[in-house]
Amino acid sequence: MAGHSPELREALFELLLRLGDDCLILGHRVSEWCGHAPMLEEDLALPNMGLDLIGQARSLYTYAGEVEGNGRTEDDLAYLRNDRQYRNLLLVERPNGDFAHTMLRQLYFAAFMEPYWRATCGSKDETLAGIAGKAVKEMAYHIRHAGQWVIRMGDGTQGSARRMKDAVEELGHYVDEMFGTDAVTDALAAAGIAPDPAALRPDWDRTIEMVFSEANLKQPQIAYPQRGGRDGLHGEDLGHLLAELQYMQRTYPGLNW
Amino acid sequence: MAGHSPELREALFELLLRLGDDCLILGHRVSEWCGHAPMLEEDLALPNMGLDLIGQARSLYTYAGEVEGNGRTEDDLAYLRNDRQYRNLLLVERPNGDFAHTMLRQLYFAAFMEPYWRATCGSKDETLAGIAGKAVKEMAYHIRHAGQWVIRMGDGTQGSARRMKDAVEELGHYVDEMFGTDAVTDALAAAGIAPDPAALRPDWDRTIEMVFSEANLKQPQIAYPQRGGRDGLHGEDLGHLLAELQYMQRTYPGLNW
Amino acid sequence: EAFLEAFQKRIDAEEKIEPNDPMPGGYRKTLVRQIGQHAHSEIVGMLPEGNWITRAPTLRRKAALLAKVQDEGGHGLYLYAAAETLGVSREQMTEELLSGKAKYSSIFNYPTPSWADIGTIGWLVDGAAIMNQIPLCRCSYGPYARAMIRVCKEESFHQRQGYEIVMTLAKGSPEQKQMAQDSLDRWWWPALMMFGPSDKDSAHSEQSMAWKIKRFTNDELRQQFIDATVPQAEFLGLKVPDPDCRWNKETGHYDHGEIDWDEFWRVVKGGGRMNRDRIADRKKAWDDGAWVREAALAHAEKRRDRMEAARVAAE
Amino acid sequence: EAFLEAFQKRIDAEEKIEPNDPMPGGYRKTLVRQIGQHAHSEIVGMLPEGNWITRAPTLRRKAALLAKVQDEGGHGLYLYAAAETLGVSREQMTEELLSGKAKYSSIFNYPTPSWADIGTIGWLVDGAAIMNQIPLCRCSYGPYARAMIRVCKEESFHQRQGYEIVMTLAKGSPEQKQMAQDSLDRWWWPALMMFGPSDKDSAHSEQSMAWKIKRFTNDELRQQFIDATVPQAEFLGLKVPDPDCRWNKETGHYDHGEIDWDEFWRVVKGGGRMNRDRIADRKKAWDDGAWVREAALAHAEKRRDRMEAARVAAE
Repeated sequence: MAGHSPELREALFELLLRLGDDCLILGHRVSEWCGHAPMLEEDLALPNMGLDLIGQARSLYTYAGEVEGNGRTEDDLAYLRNDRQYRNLLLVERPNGDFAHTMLRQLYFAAFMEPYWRATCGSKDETLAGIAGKAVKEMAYHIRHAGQWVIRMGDGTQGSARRMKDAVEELGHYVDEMFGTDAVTDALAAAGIAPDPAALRPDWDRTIEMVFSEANLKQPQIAYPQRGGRDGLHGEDLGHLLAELQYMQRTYPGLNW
Repeated sequence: MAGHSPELREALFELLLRLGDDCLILGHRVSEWCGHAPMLEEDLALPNMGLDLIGQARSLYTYAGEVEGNGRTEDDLAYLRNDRQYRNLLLVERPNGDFAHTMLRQLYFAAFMEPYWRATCGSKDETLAGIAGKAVKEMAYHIRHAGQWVIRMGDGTQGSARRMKDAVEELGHYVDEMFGTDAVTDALAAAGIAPDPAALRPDWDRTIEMVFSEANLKQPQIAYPQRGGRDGLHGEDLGHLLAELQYMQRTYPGLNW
Repeated sequence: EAFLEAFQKRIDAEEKIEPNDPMPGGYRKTLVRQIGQHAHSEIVGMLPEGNWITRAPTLRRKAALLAKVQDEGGHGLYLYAAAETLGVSREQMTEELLSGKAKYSSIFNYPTPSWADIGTIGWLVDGAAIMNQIPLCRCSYGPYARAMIRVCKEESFHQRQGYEIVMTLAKGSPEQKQMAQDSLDRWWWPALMMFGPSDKDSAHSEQSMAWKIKRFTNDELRQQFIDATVPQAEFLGLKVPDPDCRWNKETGHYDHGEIDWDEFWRVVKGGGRMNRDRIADRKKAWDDGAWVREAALAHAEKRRDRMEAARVAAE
Repeated sequence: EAFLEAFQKRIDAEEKIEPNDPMPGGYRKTLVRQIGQHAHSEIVGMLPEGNWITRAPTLRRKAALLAKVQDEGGHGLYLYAAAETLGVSREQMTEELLSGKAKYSSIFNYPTPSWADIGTIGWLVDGAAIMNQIPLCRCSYGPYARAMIRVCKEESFHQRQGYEIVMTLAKGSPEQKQMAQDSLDRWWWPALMMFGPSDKDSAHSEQSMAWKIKRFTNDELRQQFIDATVPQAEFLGLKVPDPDCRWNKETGHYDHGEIDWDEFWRVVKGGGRMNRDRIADRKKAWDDGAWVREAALAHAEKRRDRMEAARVAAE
């Protein structure tokens, strides 16, 4: 981070929040399955993925706090911002739905983040490169695990295939937002700190295509892709999630736990 | 309240909290149906019952604040106590379940509160008698409305009869707690302020028997009735309910809304 | 021909058309579409506000919100009843809503992420609804006109209540004021869109005006709304998010900037933030409730059979 | 006769019994019951702690809790695998759990209303579990003993973590300290009951001791637990909710008050606070997951068929 200009620091802070929020919210969603998964193996796998994501969120928030330089901790950033200040993708805040929705959401996100982190391993920002080095392996595992389930359910029974198709139809609306660019991503891409999200689309398409061809699924045409998460414009579910997530810190402010 | 001894005031405060918590929590539960009821008529009837209960809660809390004499408002009492400080019956905090559960829960509670308020109309405490005078009519309506639904579902289709039976089996565990007595109820009964809950059992049984005979339902034998709500020993659902209920007040303390 | 002329004469004489009166097919169809759409809007409109019932910040606000959402259900009920006088059943209309065939007001396809939105919806959305609906109280179709009289009375209560919520926030802490401004920023343009496309692009307007189903054009009503609302925002110390919005001494109205009609059509066509969630919610309520409705029917039949049997036995 | 004697000799010689070894029906049955019960306890045990995953007060605690609950699932997995070596399938065991035929540790029928309970469960419940389980690492049945070694290692990590949570609260604000004390008040007696009925009322003990499935009596283990835990509570400045609990110089142990065995049996027989909710939760997960398990099976079959077809075609 040393040597970044003030503008670049600001962009970097914003990026770290976005990525941190993505990881925390998806990690939270995945953790909601805990003890309620369809089989014991998934009662292990889902918290495992949740842990990867919450671990990434912690690193990202901690670094965000350093970059910002106002002394905010990982917990300040996670627990003391409201709905409108959260920067996560709409995809990750979508309710769990059934297991088909949950696994497809995981695949979509991981298929984006795996190449994202892979590119970030060469970041000019060493701290971010360090976070990426660990995260890229985790995301590769998420792709494998979720991808296998998408294949099993897509090419399973008639009922499971129908559910997979519903999930594809539903979550398709939230795909494009991942690849969105703006002044923040442009500045960081130009500075060699973080990849241009738009450039990762071919990678993502390849991964999804590979899984979908085995799963008998097709990517839908989406007339009106949804965006807004990066600007803090969320759906109605996020507020309820935050009411749970933040309850203790809001009720007992400023204590050690 | 003028003229009550300090011990009696303390008992009265405790009673008002208990009743207020019952009304607020059940009102909250019922309000969760809003916009999701099985038919439009119930999208009106459920909020209507919720409104009755929340209205009663407000009167009870306001009076509780006066009796306590520490300046606490209805909102202080509703929004700034935690799970362990809530005094409601376990019955009212049970999740909505299906429509059969919701209507049976409503019937059970109203069939208790209707004679409770009826007896309280003659309370030596005028404020409480005033609250009772309004509430008794509302509870009579809840008995009618919920009772009709219990009959329709119990004597409807095979599927609805099975669901009604499940509800009877499940909620039966929470019936006895309504009639529980302790030092608080004894003191207030002796002083002519509030009825002895145990004495209302025959009334309750009569109401339920009347409904159940038309609904083809039987009261189950319950080996181990559940209690604890009056001592702040709640199930795990209440904490989640409070996280929602209290989120705004916890997040933005001390503001006007 | 002669019938159409006679019908138009009745209309012109401000006579009310009643359910059993003869009426042109197009008149009936227009009314069914409009009343149905209006009823659906009330029903779907319960959802964005219902989102805050469990989190309302005080008990007073919680009760008021619950009562408001209940009123909306009530409006839905009158309106379905008015549509039923034209021979279309509630089930049929519900199925058209759930299949996406029937529309509802696009405003309800925006989410309510903040408590301030509850105030803003009352203030702007109910405010705009009233502008639209007051002329409908004189609509040529009797049952619709009478339903609207009742609806309008309640809506203006909601509108004042909403304004009062926003005022409390605007006069509150900096974060409350910020909440109110943010909410106004999000709802202003969608509220203006509630009056429908510009007159030059409005498909159904002319015939509806002739039939006195409609009495003002979309743009006229929109201008009325802006003229009424901008001073209210100023009084609250809030800023309407339109840099071109200013008083025009010559016209005696507020000017306003260009409305983003692409956004309008996107939402109408199902591409809004909440379109799919709203329909999914209603569909779930409807599907989950099927067994309850079936039970009620089955029970009613059993009762009828038993009463019939008792009657026969008594004879 | 001779077989039983030979078997007992192997046991007495501390030889491990392995899955394919001959074993008496009663030995097998006892083990299946005990391992199954133990596995179910891990699975059901995910629920009371899982209740706080979405509300953990810091990210560090959230991650640790998630990891802990995941470990419990892992223990369930090893234990089901150990039971499977005795010829009983996981499906069968799951059905016995859901039907209420198989038991699980009654401690999980108490609710977790407060965050402090997450600490207390680690400290007391995992602490008691370890006391019970350390001797099982030397259990005569090999697969069970080996599973327990792994389980015990993780449990002691959880126990330390739980103690650390309680310590943070006990050293925290007055309301945090109060939370910790309240939690200890609620969990102390149920934790003591985890060791099972008093030796004089324990049905399965003697034979289990002879078979070296068990190595200490319930009361011995309970006393060990009390002796280890009371000083920890004192160190935290918390009070064990037993007025009769005090150090006895003569016995070299802590005395303790009478355990409420009615409460114990009530919970064992299904009358605890959370029995029905726990089973309902597991049943819902199992039922809702049926289609997923079916899909996985169907897909595996399709794959096998395709590979078979490819093999045939290649020949």
